[in-house]
Amino acid sequence: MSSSEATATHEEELDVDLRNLEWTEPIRAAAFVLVGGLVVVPFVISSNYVGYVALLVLMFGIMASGYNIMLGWPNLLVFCPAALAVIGGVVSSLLAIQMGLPFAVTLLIGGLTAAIVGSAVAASAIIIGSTFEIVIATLAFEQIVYYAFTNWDRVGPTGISGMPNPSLGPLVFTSQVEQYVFLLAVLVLVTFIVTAFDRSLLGTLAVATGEDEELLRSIGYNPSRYKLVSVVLGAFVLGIGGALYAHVNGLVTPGAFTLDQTVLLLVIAVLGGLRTIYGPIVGAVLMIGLPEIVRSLGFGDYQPYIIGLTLILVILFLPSGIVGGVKDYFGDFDNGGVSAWAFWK
Amino acid sequence: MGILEVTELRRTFGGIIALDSVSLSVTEGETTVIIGANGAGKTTLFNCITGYHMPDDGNVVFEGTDISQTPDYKVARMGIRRTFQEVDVFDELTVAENISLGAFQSNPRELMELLDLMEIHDKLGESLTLFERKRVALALAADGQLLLLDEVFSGLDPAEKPAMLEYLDALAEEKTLMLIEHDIETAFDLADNVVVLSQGRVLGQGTPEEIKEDEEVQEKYLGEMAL
Amino acid sequence: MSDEILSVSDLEVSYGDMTVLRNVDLSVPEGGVVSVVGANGAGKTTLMKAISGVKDPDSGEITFRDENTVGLDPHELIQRGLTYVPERHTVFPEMTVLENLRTAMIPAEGSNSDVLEQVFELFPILDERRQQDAGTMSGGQQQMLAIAQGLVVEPDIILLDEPTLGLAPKIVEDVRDTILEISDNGVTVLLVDEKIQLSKEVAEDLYLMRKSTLQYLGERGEFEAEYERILQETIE
Amino acid sequence: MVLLESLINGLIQGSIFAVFAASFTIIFGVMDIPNMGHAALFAGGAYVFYQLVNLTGLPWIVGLIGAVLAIAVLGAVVEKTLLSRLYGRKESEYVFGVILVTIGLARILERGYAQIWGHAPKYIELGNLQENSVQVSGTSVSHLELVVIAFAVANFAFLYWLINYTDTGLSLQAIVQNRELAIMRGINVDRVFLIAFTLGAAMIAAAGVLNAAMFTLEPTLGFSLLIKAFIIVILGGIGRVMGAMVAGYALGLYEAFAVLYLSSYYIYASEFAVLIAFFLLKAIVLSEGEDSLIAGLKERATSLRQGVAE
Repeated sequence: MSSSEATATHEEELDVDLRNLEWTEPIRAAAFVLVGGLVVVPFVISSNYVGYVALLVLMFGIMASGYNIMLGWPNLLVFCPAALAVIGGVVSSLLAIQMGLPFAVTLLIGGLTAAIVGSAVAASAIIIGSTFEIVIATLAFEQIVYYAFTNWDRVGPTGISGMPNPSLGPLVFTSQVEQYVFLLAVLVLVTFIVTAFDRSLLGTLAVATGEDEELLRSIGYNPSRYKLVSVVLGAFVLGIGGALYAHVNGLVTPGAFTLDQTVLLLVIAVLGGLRTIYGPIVGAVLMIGLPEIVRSLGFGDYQPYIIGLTLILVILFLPSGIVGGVKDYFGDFDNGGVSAWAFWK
Repeated sequence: MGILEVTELRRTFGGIIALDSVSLSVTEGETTVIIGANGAGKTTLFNCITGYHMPDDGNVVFEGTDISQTPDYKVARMGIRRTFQEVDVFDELTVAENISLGAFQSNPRELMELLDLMEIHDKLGESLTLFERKRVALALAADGQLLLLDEVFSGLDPAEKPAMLEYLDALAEEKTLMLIEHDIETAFDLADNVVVLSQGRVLGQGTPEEIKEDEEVQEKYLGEMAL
Repeated sequence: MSDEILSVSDLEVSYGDMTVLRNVDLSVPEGGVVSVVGANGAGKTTLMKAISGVKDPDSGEITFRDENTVGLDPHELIQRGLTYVPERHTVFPEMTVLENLRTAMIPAEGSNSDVLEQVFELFPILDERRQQDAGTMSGGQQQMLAIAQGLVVEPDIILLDEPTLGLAPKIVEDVRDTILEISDNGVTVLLVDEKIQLSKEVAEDLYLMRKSTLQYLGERGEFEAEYERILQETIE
Repeated sequence: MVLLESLINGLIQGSIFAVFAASFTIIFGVMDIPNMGHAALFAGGAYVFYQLVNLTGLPWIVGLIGAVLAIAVLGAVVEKTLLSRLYGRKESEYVFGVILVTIGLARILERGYAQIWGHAPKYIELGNLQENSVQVSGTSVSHLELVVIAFAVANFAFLYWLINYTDTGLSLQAIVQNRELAIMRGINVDRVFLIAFTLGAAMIAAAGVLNAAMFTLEPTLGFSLLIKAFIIVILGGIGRVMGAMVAGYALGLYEAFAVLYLSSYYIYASEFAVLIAFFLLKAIVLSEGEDSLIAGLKERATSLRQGVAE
């Protein structure tokens, strides 16, 4: 009954509700992902190739989860997730190589840098307002980032290589299966964060922002704030994802993070289902895994066809994505629209 | 001094004068009904009071504070709430979530009981009937002291209307209401105070009896409004 | 009653959950002027949109020249001789007067070009301003242009939606004269208005629209008294 | 001398930009469709030409007509089978859907080109237009370059005629100015959409052939052009074909002269930065109740700060 305190100001209200968040939900979601991920471990060990694909799935799952936060909740069609990810990757790599900082630190700083750039993107998006213009402006921004990195002698067209493997204090993750477990841990954490965000008042307000800003203002909230929070949080996760990608691959080039990757992240998020917790993971499994299976069967590179067809078919026939679609039919799976702070609990 | 004092309010859009030196006063606890034809400036008046539009000139004073240049969401937090003609609710949130979001000072459960929404507390906004939407919209607006309600009755069945009247009566016990209403019978039924707007100007203001007797309003206006 | 050109029976129209028209019946005899009055929000414009094919009704029949026209698009109705002039003197602002009229003529393929000259005869003010951008004209002139757009397709019936809304009294007289002239030329007029004044002067039959339903008040000479009676009843 | 050369380069590049943007804006302005697949249609026209002329050996004029027809038909099919399904959706979903569907289409087409004709750059011959040249004040201008400029001029003359002197053009204008009124006035919107999309596709196919003859042909050659088309269309005014022409030539000239002083990275980055700045300023200037730019900026900054700090 948090909403009933007559004297509660807006700010206290928010805090009270966030504190009252039911942690069981995010924990359950995180555990679900953890168990699912661990089940795959034997396959990862069994084959180098499966391991390689599994690492890609995890990294794109992380990045797409971050992207989904800005797309799904406040419905902001920001078109530069690849730029935000590459910023995280480049910053983390440079710090590790040139200053010798430990990975945990460079990873965080990479994420934070992406978040700071994300706040500028969010501010611009808030000012610009029109969906279509936001798409174009962020698309242009992504190109600018690409040109800037390509032109910068520290990065250049060939990118950065030679960064250390991911590590955590004394633990260094060198083998495929070690890296898999580490990435899985990060994905579990991200799932936890996304679920907590979804169940919090903040997440609900972000949804409300995406739906009807005018109405939200009329009941005393400033929608700009929730757009900003969503984009910054999403950018942070994207930056982390980009940094992980750089260190796991040992190479990050500006050319690897252009519109193609943005479209891939978009199709992962849309196929899985916007504003769902597991959607980006399901999307990543399908959009990374499926083309690899097709390729391993000797058909050549069909990924662009799969991406293109998926986009068209999902938009025309399954607008709420796979997880979203399942949710529509079966109800309470994933985040079935029930918030932990709902007052009668 | 009323809870809301509007003085010499003026607002133009391009070359069109939507409001032309509109002054009116709302007394705390009373229900004020704004009537006027299509394009008379009723909704623009609501928009200027609630901060959706900044007036070009003139003042809006709420409980002694000038709010004519205050942004909408702050006006809402100060205690002026509104509904929209399009009956906006959050489609992707449940009824309970909708109402919890709107309730800073009131108890959401009491609001839901007041408006008979407990039964449907877990329905999503998009699946509501019009009458349910109207009640949720009313609950979203009910948290303030001064409630600006835009055409609450439009589109309702004859059978639903008395229920809506009861809800408004219940709200009026604690709140100050301002309504835009087309149906003149309903308007006169509800109102302690009637404001007649015509082409952006106040044509008359007073109790329903005074308005009915006002020759000018009667002649120029009431005839057409009645139907 | 002379031959019926347009009839509506048991029409129901809604936007989402909001039912805007219920059980609407309407009959328009050929060659006359029929008027529908009623307050803002009663559903008059929705009725116009339903008849002209802009908005599909939920149920009911609309018969124009013995053909059920429900489901036809506006351009198909225009080709059959039914045209709609929306409210608030809506024209294409960045086109000249001439371009506005030529645009309106597109659906009536193969209509003769004399019709333009006839319309300019009816509206000398437009003739003078053929090359002027419509957006720069006064409200009254734009209203004339909007009506002219309806006439260039040589309709059998023209639907006028609040043609005097927001116009000065002098211009209202011009609009009234125009309506009478259109009617004299054999075009049936279905007029919608918030106030009864204009209808008192031009309409042969009057309908009253109240709260989504339509009620026939009678022929000219009868309907004024009936209107007053209902008015008094409502005020008291 | 250098300046004259730059001027000519600017005009040629500007011609391509202008035609690209004009064909883009016909679709965009009339149908609200930011066709992200436009660049793929651009490359498609060139590949069809390459197939017909370089590989099959038909005369180049047949190749050109074939390319235009093929891409026009493709455009019509896309409009009828994919895009028309989205028209009924509400506005935000429509924009989202159209962008994603056309992006998906672009991915499929670009991969298809690569699979059929390979990734390697292709050189296409347009008769012997490339070899022959004329001297203009000591600068050599190839016949092809003259053809490109002439094509652009003819293209805009055709568009000017179409838009101002035909029923189709009036219908296009009517829909841009007020779609609802256009429907009420009996414009057959479905048909006009189909015409607009087909016309835009046909124009872009011809431009693609010329561009490929000027430079080289690769599956993704049009993408940077696509973003530039956005810049041109937006600066020239959405739905304004002649605005697109002026802005297209302006951008072409800017690039031709800027390249004398700046590396191309900076040039492109500066163009995109201008685009973003334009959106920001437009949003501020156009928001109601704000009369001065500075005051508007301040207000936005305050609102943002409150959003963050409160």
